[in-house]
Amino acid sequence: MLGTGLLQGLAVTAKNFAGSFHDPKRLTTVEYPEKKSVIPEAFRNFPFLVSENAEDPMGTLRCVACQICEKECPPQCIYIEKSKDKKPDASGKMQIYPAVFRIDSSVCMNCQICVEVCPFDAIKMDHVYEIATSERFETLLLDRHDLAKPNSYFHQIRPLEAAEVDGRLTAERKAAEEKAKAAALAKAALAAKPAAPAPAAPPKPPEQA
Amino acid sequence: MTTALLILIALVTLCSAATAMLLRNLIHSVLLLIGSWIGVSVFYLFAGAEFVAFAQVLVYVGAVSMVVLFAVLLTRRSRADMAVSPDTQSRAVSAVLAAGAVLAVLLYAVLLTPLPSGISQGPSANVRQIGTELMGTHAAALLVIGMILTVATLGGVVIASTDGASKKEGPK
Amino acid sequence: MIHHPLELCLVFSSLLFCIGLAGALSRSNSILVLLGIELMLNAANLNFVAFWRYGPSPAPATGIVFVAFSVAVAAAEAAVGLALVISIYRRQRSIRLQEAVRLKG
Amino acid sequence: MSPFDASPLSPSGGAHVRSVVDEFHGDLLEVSMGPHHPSTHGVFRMIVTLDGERIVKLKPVLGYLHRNHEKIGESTSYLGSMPYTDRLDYLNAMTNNWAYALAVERLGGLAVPERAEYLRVILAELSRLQNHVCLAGFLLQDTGASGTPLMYAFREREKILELFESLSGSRMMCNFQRFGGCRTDASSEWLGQVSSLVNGFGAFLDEFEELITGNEILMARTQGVGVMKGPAAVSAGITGPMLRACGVGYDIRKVDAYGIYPRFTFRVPIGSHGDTYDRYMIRILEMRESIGILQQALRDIPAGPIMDPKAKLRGFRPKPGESYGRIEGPKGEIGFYLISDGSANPYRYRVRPPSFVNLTLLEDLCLGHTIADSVVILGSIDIVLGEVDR
Amino acid sequence: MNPMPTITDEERSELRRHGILLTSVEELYNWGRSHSVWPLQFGLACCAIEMIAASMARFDIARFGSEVFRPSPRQADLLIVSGTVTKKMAPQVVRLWNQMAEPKYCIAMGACAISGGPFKRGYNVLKGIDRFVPVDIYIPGCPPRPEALLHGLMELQKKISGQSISGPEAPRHLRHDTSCEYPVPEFGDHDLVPPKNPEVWKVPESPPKD
Amino acid sequence: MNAAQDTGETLLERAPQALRDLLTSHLPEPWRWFANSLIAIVAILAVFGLLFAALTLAERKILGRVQNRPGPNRTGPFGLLQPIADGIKMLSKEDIVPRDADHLLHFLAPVTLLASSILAFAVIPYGRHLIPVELDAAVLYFFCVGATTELAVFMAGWSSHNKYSLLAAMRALAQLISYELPLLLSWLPVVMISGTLSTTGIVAAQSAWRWGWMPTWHVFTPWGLAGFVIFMVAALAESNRSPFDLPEAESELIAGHLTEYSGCKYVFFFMAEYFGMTALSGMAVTLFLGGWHAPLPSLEFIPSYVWFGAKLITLLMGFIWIRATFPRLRIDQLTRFAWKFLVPLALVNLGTTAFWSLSFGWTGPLLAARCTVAVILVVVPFVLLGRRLSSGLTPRTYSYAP
Amino acid sequence: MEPLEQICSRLLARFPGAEVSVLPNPGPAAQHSLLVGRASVREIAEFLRDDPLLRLDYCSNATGVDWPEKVIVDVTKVTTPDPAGGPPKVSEVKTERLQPGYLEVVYHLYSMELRHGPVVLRTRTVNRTDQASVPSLTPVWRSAEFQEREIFDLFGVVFEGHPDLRRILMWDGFKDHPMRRDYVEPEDYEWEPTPHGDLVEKAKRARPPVKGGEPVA
Repeated sequence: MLGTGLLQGLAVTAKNFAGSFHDPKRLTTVEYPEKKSVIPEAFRNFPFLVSENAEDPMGTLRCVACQICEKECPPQCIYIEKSKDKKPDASGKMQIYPAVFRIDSSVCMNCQICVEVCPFDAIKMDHVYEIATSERFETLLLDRHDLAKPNSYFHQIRPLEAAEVDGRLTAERKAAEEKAKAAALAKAALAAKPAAPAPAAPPKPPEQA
Repeated sequence: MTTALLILIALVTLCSAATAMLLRNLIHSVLLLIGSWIGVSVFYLFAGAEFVAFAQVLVYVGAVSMVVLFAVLLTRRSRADMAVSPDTQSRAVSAVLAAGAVLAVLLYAVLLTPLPSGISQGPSANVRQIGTELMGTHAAALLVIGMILTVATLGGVVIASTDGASKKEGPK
Repeated sequence: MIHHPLELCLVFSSLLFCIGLAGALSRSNSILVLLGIELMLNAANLNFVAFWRYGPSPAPATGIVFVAFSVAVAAAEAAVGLALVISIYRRQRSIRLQEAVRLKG
Repeated sequence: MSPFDASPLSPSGGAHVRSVVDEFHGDLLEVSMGPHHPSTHGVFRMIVTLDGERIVKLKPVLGYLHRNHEKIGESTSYLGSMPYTDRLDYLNAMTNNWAYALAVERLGGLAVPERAEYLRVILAELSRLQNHVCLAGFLLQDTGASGTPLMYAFREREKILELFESLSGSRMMCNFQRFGGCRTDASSEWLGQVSSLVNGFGAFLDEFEELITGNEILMARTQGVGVMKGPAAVSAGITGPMLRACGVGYDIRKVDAYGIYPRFTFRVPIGSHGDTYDRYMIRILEMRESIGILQQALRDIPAGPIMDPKAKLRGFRPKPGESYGRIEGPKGEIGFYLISDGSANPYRYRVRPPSFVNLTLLEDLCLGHTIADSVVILGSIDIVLGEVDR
Repeated sequence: MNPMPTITDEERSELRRHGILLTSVEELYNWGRSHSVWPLQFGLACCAIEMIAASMARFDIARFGSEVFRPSPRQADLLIVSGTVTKKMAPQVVRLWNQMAEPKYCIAMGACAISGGPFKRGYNVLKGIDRFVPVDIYIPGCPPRPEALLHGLMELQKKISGQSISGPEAPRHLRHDTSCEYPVPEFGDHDLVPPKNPEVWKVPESPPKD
Repeated sequence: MNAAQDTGETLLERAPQALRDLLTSHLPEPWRWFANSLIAIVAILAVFGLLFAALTLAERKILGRVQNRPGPNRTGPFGLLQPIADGIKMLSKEDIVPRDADHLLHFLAPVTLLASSILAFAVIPYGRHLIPVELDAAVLYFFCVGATTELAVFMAGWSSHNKYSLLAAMRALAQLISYELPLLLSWLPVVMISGTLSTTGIVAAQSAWRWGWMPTWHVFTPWGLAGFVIFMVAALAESNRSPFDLPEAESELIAGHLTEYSGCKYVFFFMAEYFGMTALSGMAVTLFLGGWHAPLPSLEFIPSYVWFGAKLITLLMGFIWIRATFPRLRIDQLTRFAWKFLVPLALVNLGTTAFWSLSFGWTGPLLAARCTVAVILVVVPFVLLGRRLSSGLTPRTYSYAP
Repeated sequence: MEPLEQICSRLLARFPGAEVSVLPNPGPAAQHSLLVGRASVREIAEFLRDDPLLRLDYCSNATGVDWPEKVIVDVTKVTTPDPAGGPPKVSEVKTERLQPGYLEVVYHLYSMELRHGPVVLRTRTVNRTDQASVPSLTPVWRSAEFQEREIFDLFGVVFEGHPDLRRILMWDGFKDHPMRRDYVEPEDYEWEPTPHGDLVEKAKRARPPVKGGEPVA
C-alpha cells in the first residue's frame, strides 16, 4: 500500500534490466537468422515423401499410391493419381507408383495423420520452416518432385525414428524375401519333378536411371 | 516598426475575434477566440507587461479555453450539433447597431481626448515588484480575489454536479 | 491618424470591446455569449495595461496588478458561467438562451 | 453465504438481468469496438453505447472467426477432427484433445491405460499453467502495462511450448491425444525436463506476483470492477475460474472425477468478491495448485502401454448412440457432444465452448463501468475467439 | 559490351550520374522502409498467437525494428493477416487495408490466410485473403513457427530492398495508373458479393506441374 | 585547485559560447543579436532533435532489456541507425486526412503541438552561461507554453472525426484540467524559497554547499522532495506518459487522438511528446535538482552542461522505467488522484514551505525541530491522503472450496 | 442422482398431460435422455431446476440436431390363415413410409449445487420448415441465451420467448441455416489443386480443364 507495490514492481523490472546483461535466463532471445533454436526431433512441418535413393528419387519412392493418406487427410490437401503401369520399387517388387502426388502446402495443417496412417512409412514429416515466399502458386503447391527427399535426409532430421523405421522395413523385407524364397523353393521343388528346373527367382529388373 | 507590428497584431486579434463571433461552428469559434486571447497577450508583451502576458495565456489558453471546450463537448448531442443554429436577423441587426453606437461613443472619446504629448515610457515592473505590490498595497484585494476564486470554483462544481435531482424532471 | 501608442491601444480595445458586445448581444448560444463577455473583459484589461504603460501618471505596478485581478475574476466568471450553462443544458437539453427562460428547474 | 441462497429465479440471479436503459440523459456515443481492436483478444466486437465514458449498453457481436468447425467435424472422420480441436482454443490444444478423446472414448467404449492417463494429466496441467500465465499477461496488457508482464508470461510459456513441441511435434497444435490413449510415449528425459520446469515455476510466479499483484494501480483498476454474483453465474452457465472467482467451488476435476484426478490432492481456490481482481488471483492460485498436481503426477507416473489395444487408428466406427464428454479446461467446462449413426463420421458433432458461454454475462458485467473497464473485464473472462465462434 | 552508337560517352556518363544518384536515393529510401516495418496490431486466430510469440522475448521481432505494433492502421506499414479470414471478417480486413497509408505491405501468415487452409471447406471461410488484398509474402504453416514469421519478414525486407521507386516496378503509391483503394465486398444472401476481386485475384494460367 | 586547471575548466565551460562568438563576431552589432538567437535555436533543435532520436531508440532498447530481449539491434551497428530508418520511412509515408475530418485543424494540431513544445526549451538554463532567453517570469512562461499542448491534443482528437479520437480529446481535457493545478502548485514552493520566477535565479539559489559537501538543491529538503515527486507525477500526466497515457490509451482507444494521423504528422506528435517530456524533465532539473550544478564540490571541474545533461537523461530514463513497469489508470481514478491526493498534498506542501522559510534562522536543537516538523508535515498528509485514496484496495486472502 | 425412469415417472405424475418419455441411448455411453413435448418443456425445465432432489441449476450445453425426413421401411409380418386349414401363411409386407423431418434441441443439465448430472433433455419441432419452433429455455437457464441464438442461426429453430433472437455467428442478411444437412454451400472454388469427392465436380465446373495441359481435377 501507499506505493510500496509500485516500488516492488519497479524493483522487479530493474532486476530484469540488470539481469539481461549477465544472466542468460533473463535474456532469452535466440537471435534467429544467425542462431537457430534447437528443433526437437518430433517437430513436424509439412510432409515429404521418402525415397530410398538420393540419386533416383522418383524411382525409389516408398509410396505405392494407396491413397490412404489422401482419404484420411483432414484438410484434404493431398491429391494422388495412381500410375497406370507398375514400376519396381527399391526392393525390386513391381508396384504401382504415384503418377501425380500433390500436396498443397498452403492448406496443410501439419497434423501428421498422413504419417500415422501410412502403412508403408512412405510419408514423413519434415523440419523445414523457412519457406516464406512471394509466389503462392509456383512455390507452395508441391508435387512429387518437390516432395521426394532421400532416406538419408530422414535419418538426418529424425535419427531415432528413421532407425526404427529402417529396422522394421528391413525385417519386413527379409521376412518377405525369405517367404518368397521359401515359396520359390517349394515351387521349384514342385516344378522340378515334371520338368526342368525353372529359374529360382525372376531376374532383377535394371534400376531405372 | 513597433507600431506597425502592433497594428498587425491588433488586426489579427480583431479579425479572429470578429470571425469567432460570426462562425456557426462552436469549436472553431472557441479556437479563434483562443487566437485572439493570444494576440492580446502578445500586445501585453509589447507593452512590457511580461507577467500579465504569461498569466493571460496560462489562464485563458490553459484554463478558460479548456473549460469552455469541455462545456462545448458536454453540451453537444452529435458532431453535427456543434453547428450553432442561425440567429434571428433582427437580433443580430439590433446587436450590431447597439455595439456600433457604443463604438462611436468610445472612439469619439478616445480620438478627441487630448493625450499627453510625447511617448512617456512608463515604469517597467519586474516580477518582484509586482509581488511586493500584490502582497503589500493590494493585499486585502488579493485576499478578496482569492476568496472569490475559491467560492466561484466551489460554486461551479456544485452547480455543475447537482444533476441528481434534476434528472427526473428534465424533458426527454 | 494614430500618432500615439496609447491611442492605438485605446482604439484597439474599443474595437475589441464592441466586437465582444455585438457577439454577446447577437448570439443565442449561451457559451458564445459568455465568450463575448470574456472578450469585453479582455478589452478592459488592455486599457489597464495601456494606461499603465503609456499613461500620464505611471504608478509602479498598479495597472498590472489590476489586470491580474481582472484575469482572476474572468476565470472565476468563466467557471461559474460554464457551470451554469451545463446545468441549464442538463435541464433544458439546450444551450440556447431563448429556451432558458424558465430559471426554476 | 452460499451462492445458492438466492434462487436463480430472483431478479439478481435469474435470466434477463438486462438493464434496459430507457432514460438516457447524457448524450450517447455509440462506439463499435472491434473486430479490429487491440484489446478484444482477436476478432471480437462489442457495440458499446457510451454516456461520457460510462457504458450504458453493450452488445457483443460474434462470428468473425466462425470457421465452421462443427460442419467440418461432421464431414470428417472421428480421427480427422482431432487436429481441428487443436484450433478451437488455440492456447490449449492439449485439453481440447482430451475432452474430444474423452467423448469419443465414451462413445466407443474405449479404456485408457494408466500411463496415458498420467500423461494426459501432466499435459493438461501444463496447458493450464501456460493458459493462465498468458491470461494474466494479456489482462495486464489490457490494463495498459507496456508489455512487460506479458513478456514475462510468454517467457515461461515458451518453456512449456518447447516441452509440447518435443513431445508432440508442434508448439501449439499438438494433436496428441488419441482415442484410447496418447499418440507417442514420453521419454524419461522429457519427464525430467517437465519436472525441472515445474520446480522452477513457483519462483517465476513469485516474481510475477511481486511485479504486479501488489501494484496499487492494478488493484484500483480491477477491484470492484465487473462484479459477478454466484447465482447469476450459475444460471448463466459460467464455468472455470470465472465461476470460482464468485465463490462457487465447482471444479469438474473434483465433480466428475474424470481420468485419474481423484488420485491427486489439490485444492480449489474460490474468490469472495467475484470481481476482476478475484478472477485474476484465482488463476494465479490455480497455477500454484497445478504445480502440486504436476509434482504428484511426475512422481507417480507408472510405466506401461499408452494405447488401448482395442483402439484402432483407421476405420473407427462406433455403434450408434451418443455421448457427452466434458473436462475442466483452463477456461472452464469444455465438452464434446457426439451422435454416431454407425458410420465413420459423426452424425452430429458439437463443441460446448467455455468461453462462448462465459461471454453471456459480459454486458451485465460491463454496464455502468467505463470503456476502460470493459476491456479489462473482457480480458478477465479469458476468451479465445477460435472457441467462441468455432 | 559494345557501346551503342546512338549515345555518346558524355551522355552515358551523364545518365549514369543520374542513375547513380537515383540509385542511392532509392537505396536509402528502401533501406529506411525495410528496416522500419511496423506491423498492424491485428490478430485473427491461431497464427496471431504465434505472431505475438514472435514479438516476445524469445524471438524478439524488435531486433528487426518491427516491434512497434501499431493499433491504428494509419501508422502501420504491414498487415499481417494472421489466421483464418472468415467471410464475415473479410470486408473488415479489406477496409483496414484501405485505411493503411502507403507504402504498405501484406503478409499472409499461415495456411488459413493463404488459402483458407484446413478450414477452406467451411461455408464461412474465405479461401485466401489474396482474393481481395494483394499479398507480398506468403508464410505457409499451421501455424508457422515464430521463426518462420521472422523469415517471412526478412523476405519482405529483401523484397522491399529490391524495389525501384520509379518505372513500372514502382510500389503502388508511387504510380498513377493504379488505385490504392480496393473495393470492399458486401454481405450477400449466401456469400460475399463479389466473392473475389478479379483485379487482385489471378488464377494461375499454367496447369499444376508434375 | 591550481590556475592551469582553472583556465582549463573555464575553457570547456565557455566552449559553446566561445564557439558562438567566433561565428558571430564578424557580424555588425545589430545583426549579432539576431544571429545569436538563430544559433541558439538551431543548437536547441539539433541537440534535442538528436536526443529525441536517441530517446526513441533508448526507450525501445530499455523496454527490451526490461523484457528480457535485446531490442532493435540489426539496423546499423547495435541498431543505432534504427531511428534514422524510422524517420526515413515515416517521412516518406503517405499522409492521409480522413474525408470527414476538419482539414485545417487536423493540420494545425501537430504543428501547434510541436511549436509549443519547442518553445518551452527557450527558458531552461542548460549550463552556467547557456540559457537561450533570460526572462524575468521564465517559469511562468514555461508553463504557459506548456498549457497549449493539451489544446493541440484536443484539436487533434476533435478534428479527426473519429469516435476514439473524440473520447481521447475529452480525456485530454479532463487530464489537463486536473493536472495543471498540482503541476503549478508543486513548483510554487521553489518560487517562495528562491524569491524569483527566473530560472537562472532559481538555479543560483541552489548553488551553495551545506557542510561543504551537500548541495543545497531543493530536492534535499522535505518540501522539495515532496514537491519534486508531485511535479514528476504531474509531469508524467502532462506529457501523456504511462501510467497516465490515457488520451493515447492503446488497449482502449486504439491510438486515441493519434488514430487518424499518419506519416509526417504522426512524427510531429511523437516528437512533441518526447520534446515535452524532455522540457518538463529539464524544468524539474532546474527547479529541484540544482540545475547545472555538480552534485559534489570536487566534481565541479566537469562542465555544467554535462551535469545538466546527465540529470536530464537520468530523469528521462526514469520515465521509461516507469513506463516499463506500470499499468494504466482509469480516467476517473486519474482525476480523483489529482484532486484528492496531489492537490491537497501540494497545498500542504505550500504550508510546509512557508514554515521552512519562516524558520530560516533556526540553529542548534531548533534546526532539528525544524527538520522534524517539516518531515512530519510532509509524511503525515501523504500517509493520511494515501490511505484515503486507496481505501478499499487491499491484497486479499483466498479460501478454498471444501 | 435418481435414475432417469424415476424422474420420468415423477414428471408424469406432476404434469399429467405432458408428453415425457425416456429415449434410450444404445451406445456404450448409455447417457439416456428425456424426450419432452414442446408444449410442456418450459414448465418441466423449471421443475427440473427447482425440484429439491434434482436442482438442475446449470444448463451446460444446448445444441440442435437436424433430422431430415427419411424413408423408413417397415416390415410387418402378415399372417394370412390358410383357407385350406393348414398352418397360417406368414408373409412379410414391406411398407415404405416417409418419416417427417424435424429439428431437435438437446440440453445437457447438471446440478452445481448437488453436483450430479447430466440429465439430457430433448425436445423436437413439428417439422423443419414452417413449424420449426420450440419454447426458449433462456428464461430458465440464462446460459441457453447465446447457445439458442446459435441454434437459431445454424439450424433455424425459432425459440419462442427468447429475449434477443438474432443471428449470432453469421451476418444478419444471411439466408441459410448452414448446419442443416441439406445446406448447399456457395460455390467459390476457382482454384483447387487437390480436389476431393464432390469438390472434384465443383472444381471442374468452376475451372474447366486447360487445353493442352493436364486437367485440373
